[in-house]
Amino acid sequence: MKLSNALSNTKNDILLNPNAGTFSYVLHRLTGLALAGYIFAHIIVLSAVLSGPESFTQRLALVQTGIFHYLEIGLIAVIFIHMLNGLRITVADFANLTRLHKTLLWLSILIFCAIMAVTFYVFLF
Amino acid sequence: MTTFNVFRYDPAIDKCPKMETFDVKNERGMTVLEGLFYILENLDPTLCFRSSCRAAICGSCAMHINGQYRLACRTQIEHLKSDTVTVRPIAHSEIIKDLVVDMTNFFANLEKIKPYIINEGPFPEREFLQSEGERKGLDHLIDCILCGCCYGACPSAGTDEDYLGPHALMKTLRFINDPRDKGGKERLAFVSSENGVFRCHTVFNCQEVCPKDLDPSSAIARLKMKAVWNTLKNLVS
Amino acid sequence: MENNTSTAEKADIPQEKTIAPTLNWFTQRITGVFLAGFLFAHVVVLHFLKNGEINFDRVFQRIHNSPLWFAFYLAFIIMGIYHGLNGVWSVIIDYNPSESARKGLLALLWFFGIAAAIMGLFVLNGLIFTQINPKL
Amino acid sequence: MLKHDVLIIGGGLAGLRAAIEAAKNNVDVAIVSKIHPVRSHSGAAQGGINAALANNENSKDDTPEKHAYDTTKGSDFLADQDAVELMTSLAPETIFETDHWGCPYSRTANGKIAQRPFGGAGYPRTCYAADKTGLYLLHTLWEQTVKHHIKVYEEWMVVDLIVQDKVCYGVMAIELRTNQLQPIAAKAVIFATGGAGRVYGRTSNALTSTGFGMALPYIAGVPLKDMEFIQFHPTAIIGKHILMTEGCRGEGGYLVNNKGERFMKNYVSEKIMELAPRDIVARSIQTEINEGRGIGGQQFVHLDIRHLGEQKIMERLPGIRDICMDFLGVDPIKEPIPILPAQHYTMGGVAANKNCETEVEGFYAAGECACVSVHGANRLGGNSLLETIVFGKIAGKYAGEYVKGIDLNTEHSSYKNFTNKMNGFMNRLYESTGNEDPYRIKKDLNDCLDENVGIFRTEEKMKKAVETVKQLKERYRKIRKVKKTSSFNQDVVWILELEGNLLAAETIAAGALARKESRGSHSRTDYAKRNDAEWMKHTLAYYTKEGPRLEYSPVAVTKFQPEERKY
Repeated sequence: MKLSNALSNTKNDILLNPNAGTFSYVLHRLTGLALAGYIFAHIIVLSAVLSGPESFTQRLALVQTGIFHYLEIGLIAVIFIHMLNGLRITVADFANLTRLHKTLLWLSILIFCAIMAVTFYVFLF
Repeated sequence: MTTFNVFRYDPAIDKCPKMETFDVKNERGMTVLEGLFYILENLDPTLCFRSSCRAAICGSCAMHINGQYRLACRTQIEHLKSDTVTVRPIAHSEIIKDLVVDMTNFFANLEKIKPYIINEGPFPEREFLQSEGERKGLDHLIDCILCGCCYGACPSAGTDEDYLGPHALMKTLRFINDPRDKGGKERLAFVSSENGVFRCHTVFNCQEVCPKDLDPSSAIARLKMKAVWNTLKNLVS
Repeated sequence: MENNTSTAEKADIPQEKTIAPTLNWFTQRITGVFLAGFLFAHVVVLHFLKNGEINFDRVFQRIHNSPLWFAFYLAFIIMGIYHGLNGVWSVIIDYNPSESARKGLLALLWFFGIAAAIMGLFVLNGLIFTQINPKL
Repeated sequence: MLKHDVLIIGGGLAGLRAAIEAAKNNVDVAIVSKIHPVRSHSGAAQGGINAALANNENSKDDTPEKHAYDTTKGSDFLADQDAVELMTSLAPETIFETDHWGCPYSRTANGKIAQRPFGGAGYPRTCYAADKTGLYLLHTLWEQTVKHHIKVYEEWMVVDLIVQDKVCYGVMAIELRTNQLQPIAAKAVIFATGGAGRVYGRTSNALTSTGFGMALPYIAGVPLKDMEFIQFHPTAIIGKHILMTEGCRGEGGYLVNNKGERFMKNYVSEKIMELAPRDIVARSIQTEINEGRGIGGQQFVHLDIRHLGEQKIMERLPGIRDICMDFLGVDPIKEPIPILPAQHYTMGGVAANKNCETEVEGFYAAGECACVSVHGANRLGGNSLLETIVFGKIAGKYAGEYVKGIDLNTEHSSYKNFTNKMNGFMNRLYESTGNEDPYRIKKDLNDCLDENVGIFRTEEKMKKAVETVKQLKERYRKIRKVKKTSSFNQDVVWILELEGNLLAAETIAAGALARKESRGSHSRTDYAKRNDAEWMKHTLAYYTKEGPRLEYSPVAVTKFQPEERKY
């Protein structure tokens, strides 16, 4: 199958199957790719330590102020979306709880909301 | 009156598909399939769709109806709770005409898993004796009518036509679970390959759309675990 | 026309070919579960418990002299990079690239993975064994 | 030119079984089917398949001979007893074979194939796999054809049978995908195209069971036998006419009228009740309705299986429950099912002997489209699946052997003649100047047969039916123009099949009108008694342009002398 066809199929599949499984699948993919990219960014940021503690502290100060401070909330959201969904499908596969996948999804959403509440509290107040 | 938005495409004439609108006189209890026949018989005899048993057992009339893959014969218009019925063909297969798609690949994938009992005998003089427990292991796995809803809804099937698909994987478990079948190892190896169970990303769309309310997701999950233990065992020994 | 042939034909897929997909999937799940634990601890420790600016001292004080934290981050780096790139690989093969594209992409992932791992180890090393901070 | 040794038309149970058997002879076998084999209507069969396996505690002394007796009695002694005996004696081994191929039959406590009681049978003899026996059998046989790499022409529609001087040379077929018409040459052709249920409007049959497969040999000179015997299944859900298996009653379900009374006790003995043969139960239900004891404005009666309990229903009748929930919104665990009789089976069909051979050399027929005459005037539940696999096997065997001594000459004049003839026919369709709507004709035909050749028949109504069908045939000649398309022209398919509908209907109506007695499913109010002296004979309908020419042939009687049919 040509890549363009495959990509357009993916797009159509998302549009034609508007259900919980599709949304969590798409989110899982997107957050996964974002996090894979973030690992590299993170290592590059931290690599400032190689030029000494001062430059490390400076670099970290830079990425913790202004817009970056708020982006970090987003980062935590992305991490937990990927993590909770990953745990959910692992549990479904390993324990054969496929019939409960929606219940598990609601459970994940609940945990996610709790974590985000804490995050907002910590970051904004 | 119900408005039908029907996907129309004749590859020989049309450059690209279009949606065509028909007004269908809706009687109580009318199904989407009957609606399509109403169009064929009264409004446009060139409309194409497959149908046979009209009792949700042959699997001919699977299509995408109002946001989900369903069997047209089993879907009553009033249950859709909408003034419009939008009908599209099953995805991931080449469109032959209108709602009729080429299911060659769907069946080719099924044939790849050797969908028959692998057992060259000797056979007992009468039937095989099978305990109730052994027979229970086949429950639901054998009920698949091969309509193609799950295949159309599966995003993995959309990106790679070599992915076996939920239908073929569920059939595999049916044979692995059958004590009459002697091909268990071979089957497990086959579904552990790149195009097999591990291409499944646990999206649950197959379970969501199955018109017979089967659970291919569960079959795939069970196959995954079997495949993992089998591989680990082979690596250790 | 083939009739009454033995169907106990040899397996179409040799055993070796099944190992990579199976292990890729399995290790992805296992590392995923571990990473979930690590990341949770990491986020809680760095952001939730003691909020405020993260600087060298704070990180250094925690990791220096603690073999446990060292092991924690060592595993974190390796598993994180593996999990991330393995995930990217599974997205790539979903789109069924040609044999040559597949080889190239795989090499690229290995290259980035190893580079990132080395870099990560240097950073970890830097965070622990940089010259002793005079303030301590 | 495409050519094969044995060409099988129809991918249902009989066709698949014939293909598997013919392939054993090391000959080139192919199946032509207008739908994919797993879409065949055999898959809709629910209840089970009869064989004297004696697996049930209550059937310890069951034998194929007793099975043959029940079948013959059920047929109201019109069945050919030699064929019946052949079928019942081959039944056990044929079923064991499907078990070896993996058919997932339900099991008894000691691991054998489970059997349930069915109408008209002296013992619990019907082997079942929940209530989807047909589906599982169909998939099992299809799997075998995959295993044997049998070629399937999928979505090819056979539009004519090439017969010249009483020898069959193959078929003309349209590949629906490309709309191409071409001959397929074959040394032997087996028709396994199923029934003609869609002649009626109120039918449990698939939309594809149009009788076209009976009409083609009929035009080619093979007579249709016993077409007037149409089985009405007692229990089909109202509105959609989808079948509720006889297994519902086999498992212990009740039939109840508006007084809440199990009315079957008024028609048969207390011992049999709901498990009388289908013709009797269907007539009883119709009588209840006619005499004002129906429910819901005298439209239906109730099939009540609530007392079986949820566990038994979910285990043995899950498909029934699904159908009720999907199509009626009724949960049979909690509510009774509204049912009425609907056309279900054509006992008649292409006249074939017990080797499935016909009057045309090299042409065989098996399954519902054939009339080997094992069902006579009324088929017992569970015997149709048995007929398909037993006579499918026999047809495959004899056809496979027959082709060994035959040379296939693809230069034979018949191919050219028939191609020209069929092309001419198609062009007339594409260039027609008429204005008759084919779907209107179909509707009128359905209404006519529902009304006039139903469960209870009278001289007057059947005369009307014969007349109406004649008029409809006239109208069919003036059909509107068909739009030519490059692929999958469904309109053409329906229009061609309408001709099959009409021809099947004319043999049904004519045969029924001529038969002045009541026998099995053919029940006349003006001749209410069976008349063995004059009418214990098969009807043979030969095609003529004006309408069917009826002849009669004797019934083969071996062990069982006709007696009064009492249950």
